[in-house]
Amino acid sequence: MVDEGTLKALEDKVAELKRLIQQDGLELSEELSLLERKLEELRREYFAKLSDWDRVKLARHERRPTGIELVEKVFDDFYELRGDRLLGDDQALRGGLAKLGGKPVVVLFHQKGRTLEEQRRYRFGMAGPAGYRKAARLMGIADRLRLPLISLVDTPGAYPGVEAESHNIAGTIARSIETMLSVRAPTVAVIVGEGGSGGAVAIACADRVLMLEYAIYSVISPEGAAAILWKDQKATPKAAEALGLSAPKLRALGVIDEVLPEPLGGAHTDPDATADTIREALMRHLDELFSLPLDELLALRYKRYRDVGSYREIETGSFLQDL
Amino acid sequence: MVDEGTLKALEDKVAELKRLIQQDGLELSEELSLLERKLEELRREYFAKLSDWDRVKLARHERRPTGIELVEKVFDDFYELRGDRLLGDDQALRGGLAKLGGKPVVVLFHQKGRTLEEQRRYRFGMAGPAGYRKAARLMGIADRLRLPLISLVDTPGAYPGVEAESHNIAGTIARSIETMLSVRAPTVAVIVGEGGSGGAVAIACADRVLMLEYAIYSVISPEGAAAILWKDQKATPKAAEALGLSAPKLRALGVIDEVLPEPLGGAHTDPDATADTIREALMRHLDELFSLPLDELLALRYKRYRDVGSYREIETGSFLQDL
Amino acid sequence: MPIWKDEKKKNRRDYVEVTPSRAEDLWLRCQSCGELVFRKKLAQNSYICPHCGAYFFLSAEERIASLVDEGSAADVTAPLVANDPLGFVDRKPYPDRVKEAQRETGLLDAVKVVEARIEGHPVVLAVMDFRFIGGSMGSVVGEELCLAMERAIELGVPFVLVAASGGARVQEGVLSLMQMPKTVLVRGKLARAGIPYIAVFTYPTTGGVLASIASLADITLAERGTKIGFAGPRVIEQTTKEKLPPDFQTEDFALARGMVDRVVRREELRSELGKILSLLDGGRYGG
Amino acid sequence: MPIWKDEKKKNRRDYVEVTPSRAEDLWLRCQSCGELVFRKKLAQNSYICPHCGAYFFLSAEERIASLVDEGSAADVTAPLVANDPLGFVDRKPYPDRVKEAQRETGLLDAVKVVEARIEGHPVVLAVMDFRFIGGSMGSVVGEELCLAMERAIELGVPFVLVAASGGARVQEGVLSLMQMPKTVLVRGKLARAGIPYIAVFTYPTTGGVLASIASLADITLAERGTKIGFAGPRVIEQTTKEKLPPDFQTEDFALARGMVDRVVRREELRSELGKILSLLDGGRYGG
Ligand SMILES: [Zn+2]
Ligand SMILES: [Zn+2]
Repeated sequence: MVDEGTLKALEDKVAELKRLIQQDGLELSEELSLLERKLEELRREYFAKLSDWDRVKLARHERRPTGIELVEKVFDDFYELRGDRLLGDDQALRGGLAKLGGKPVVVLFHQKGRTLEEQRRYRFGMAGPAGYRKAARLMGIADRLRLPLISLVDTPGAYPGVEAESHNIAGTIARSIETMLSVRAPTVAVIVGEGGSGGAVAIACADRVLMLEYAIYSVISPEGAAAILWKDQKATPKAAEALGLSAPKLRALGVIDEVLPEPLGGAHTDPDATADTIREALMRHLDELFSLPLDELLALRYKRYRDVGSYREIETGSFLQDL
Repeated sequence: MVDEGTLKALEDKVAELKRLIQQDGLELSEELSLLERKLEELRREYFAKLSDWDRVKLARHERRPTGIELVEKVFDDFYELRGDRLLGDDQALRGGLAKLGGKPVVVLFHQKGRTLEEQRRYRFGMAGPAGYRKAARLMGIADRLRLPLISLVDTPGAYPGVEAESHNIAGTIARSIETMLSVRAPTVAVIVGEGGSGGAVAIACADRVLMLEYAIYSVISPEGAAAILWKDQKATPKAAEALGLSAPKLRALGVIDEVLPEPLGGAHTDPDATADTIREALMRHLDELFSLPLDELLALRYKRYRDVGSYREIETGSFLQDL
Repeated sequence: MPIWKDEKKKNRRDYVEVTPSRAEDLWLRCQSCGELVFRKKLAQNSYICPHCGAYFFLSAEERIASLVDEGSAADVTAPLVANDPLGFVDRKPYPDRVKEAQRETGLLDAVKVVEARIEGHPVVLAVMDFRFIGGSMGSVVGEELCLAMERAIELGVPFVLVAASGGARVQEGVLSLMQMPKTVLVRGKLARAGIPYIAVFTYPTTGGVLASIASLADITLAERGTKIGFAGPRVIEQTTKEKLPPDFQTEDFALARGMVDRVVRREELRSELGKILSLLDGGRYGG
Repeated sequence: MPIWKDEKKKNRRDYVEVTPSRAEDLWLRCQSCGELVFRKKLAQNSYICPHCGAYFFLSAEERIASLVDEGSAADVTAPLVANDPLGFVDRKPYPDRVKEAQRETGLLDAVKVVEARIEGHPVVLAVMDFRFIGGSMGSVVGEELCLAMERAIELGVPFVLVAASGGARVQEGVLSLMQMPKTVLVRGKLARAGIPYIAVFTYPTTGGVLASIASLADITLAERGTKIGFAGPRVIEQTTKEKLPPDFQTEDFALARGMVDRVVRREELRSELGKILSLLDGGRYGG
């Protein structure tokens, strides 16, 4: 069975060959095309029977394009805005103005960082109170200026720390949700990597929620679920399966509106194509939303979130007998 | 000429006599009435030619009733609410729910403290970002629940400190002003002691602004003005005169709506009577404001603050010649 | 298991039990002083040990009884039962877990909603029950809270939420995460209708419930002995290697940081709510 | 007098002059490198010393020239002059002070308002002038800012404020304090009209101006070398006996604490504003 280690080794080899051909002008094109065919084959095999745990690993892939990389490819311009006007500027959750198809938009995104130093500085995309307050501030700009709000979600979750708890991280997430739901302009969220729990939902309460094919969106990390529910770290892949965190499953549940296909091999194998897909989808959904008058837009949003959930009504009498 | 030292000495003597009579049952009522007559006489003399600097000293009088003392006397109940949901709870600016004439209200007030320990804890009524954020939070409750908002202002100013600047004290004052101006219910502010600059105006942008007779309201402390404008600390009384900080002068300017008379000798000589005056005035103004429909209330508020200021229009041509 | 104990003051009253008792036990043993207490007697005393003052664990029903005027509560919990949208199985299938919890608690899910009076004031009161899968918020809890708020709007009476929750209902996946925007949305409707909303944080108020509906009340009380926080201490220590302060996520920690309006002893909770409700009573501005 | 100098980097470009020059001088001496610079040449270089990169002091007029497209500015400052509501006399009468400042600056008061274009984008631009009684906000400044915002609403173009203020106009007493709610009020109208508001903090942005209109922009830029704070360092040290950090109330201090969106070098301010304005251009949601 192909595993991600084999894949990665082959990917590295292909990359190395390409480098040699380009840099040193070596005549290795035959070897390259051979390897590329092999890689393609293995990928097909691997992606044909992708487990949800494989998807988690893809969503967390070290080469997966990060927030800022996607933002720069998806949007025509990006002008970063900083600070929550009180606590500071949290670089784990960034945002600013941008253009999309000639239209001004407000963008929010988690930033995980690629290098170790970046990851430390961005705390792997785990934002704290200043981050969620900044998010709410930028949502306020979108609201006042009637600019569409677009968020790219990629976080393991909100930052769990003493400082964060001291500044009411929970309350700042609640305010972020409240503010996002009240923006008087179209809102679209795209889960592009990890959609980790409250830290994700804080900027994902949009009119349309899209999701990259190999992104995940989950109420808890598979590791956390394994520890709490299975009391066994080895149950992590099983937990990933159970949590229903994959894009197709969430689409089936109606939690997300559209799965955005990734290149075979995942977004990191072709960030440009991935960005193109995101851009095309954003423009399509924004076009639809722009055609709605404000009261209808808000009514649809209200209905979407008011009605979410899965339960059934029973007759209490019979229920009590059942127990 | 009578000065406040002579007055205070006599006040202390009267208090001592009263104590002796009550506690030890000594027969000193004749001496007491003699002294009281003398005190009354001196007070009349002193208050007849009260300078603005005298008023400053009265407004800062160590026995002047503090915020919480007035709140407990003016309102039927007071239920304190705490915290800004982010930074902490600033006890220099307090607030909560209360009743006034059977009607629920939201109350805000600066708290200076009486004992040294209290003064340290309350920073002499100088609130920081957490205080002004709490104020805005409570204004939000008044807004949502359509409860009248009443503020009692008594502060030397916002707290000037590194921590306060680090958490954007200026921005929190601006937000407090913004929030107070948008409360969808009647608002009344009473300057009861010191109305010190931005720290005062942050909770004083009301539909009606009342002022105790010997309270002050100023853009800068007389000491500060003396230092900056006169470059001479001895000019402080002169600065107090120049700044127009007294209730009658501010009434004449139209900045405040009503001067609430204090007992002869100042609020501290009869806190109960002072509280009665405040209560009566609050109820009268609230009655008037309650009779207005919301759009009219907000329109009047808008007009009041849109039109405030003193300037004249000129013909630019002639102006340039004048220079 | 004690979760709050003021060691310095040797104050046994600050001991809180977090392990539910079995509903069928008529006598309960106080885990603080070891005495056996008659359940009925305990109920009359807000479930506070008459011997040592320790707080016993409260079910939703017991909590309601301890807060509302006798005989005033009408159960309006909607007859809703959780589906199993994910076909979730951990060590047991989710439907079995739900059924077990139902059997144990007599509740349909982790919240009970009543129309009642508190010291004479009519309210819609929603009380979460920690016994039911850790008071976790899934689709049913989310819907019940929304229906409760909508009922409060309809009746024009204050909404009171007694929170007790470990967070989101993991077994419903992202659908339980969605209960965060859902409840926040309807809280917005409540606010626009000018209906007061009072939250009481009891043991424990954490995770997704704290990061949505619970944090958005007009007035927030914390019961003495509760735990208030977004992330669990173990997660924090594992992720950040930080040493946690001794009072971390206690009610006093929250009060000092401006997160709650008051810390209230259990025996005073009812009168405290009564005070607030009476202060909100009377002619508001109708302009 | 230098107010900002990056000692570590020995970067002379970070030197900012805060003493105004006399308008009649054709040649100005750079206080950083000592060179004499021809004023016209300086103007073409955003008032940055061509020899060492130091920032010269900017009047409102010079600031406007450095920001807007050549020939695009129409002065729309209302012909308003301060009254003397208090009959204020310190070392000299307030009316004399005003007249002096008018003579010195050619301005009616501490703000100049123009309709102009910045890199092609129409704006209403209000620029404060620190030479005019320390850029203090009295009745005239308050009214001019309100009129400017109302003009932006009327024209449907962004409002840009270049702040430079020591705070409230002390000589007008509480009336100048009242300019805080006044400007905040009209900023609210601007927001409801969906008009973008960009603030630029230049040396210095402090006191009552910072605590009202300046703090409420959608987007806030800080010019390199500015000073941003509510209370003066001397007041803070006297009141609290605190030792102030070396970067206290600098633009980097403000940026690190989330108070501004960007720190921008003077030579980039115009293109930076152009970028923002162009990003706000185009079809917004009109639903
Ligand atoms: Zn006991
Ligand atoms: Zn030079």
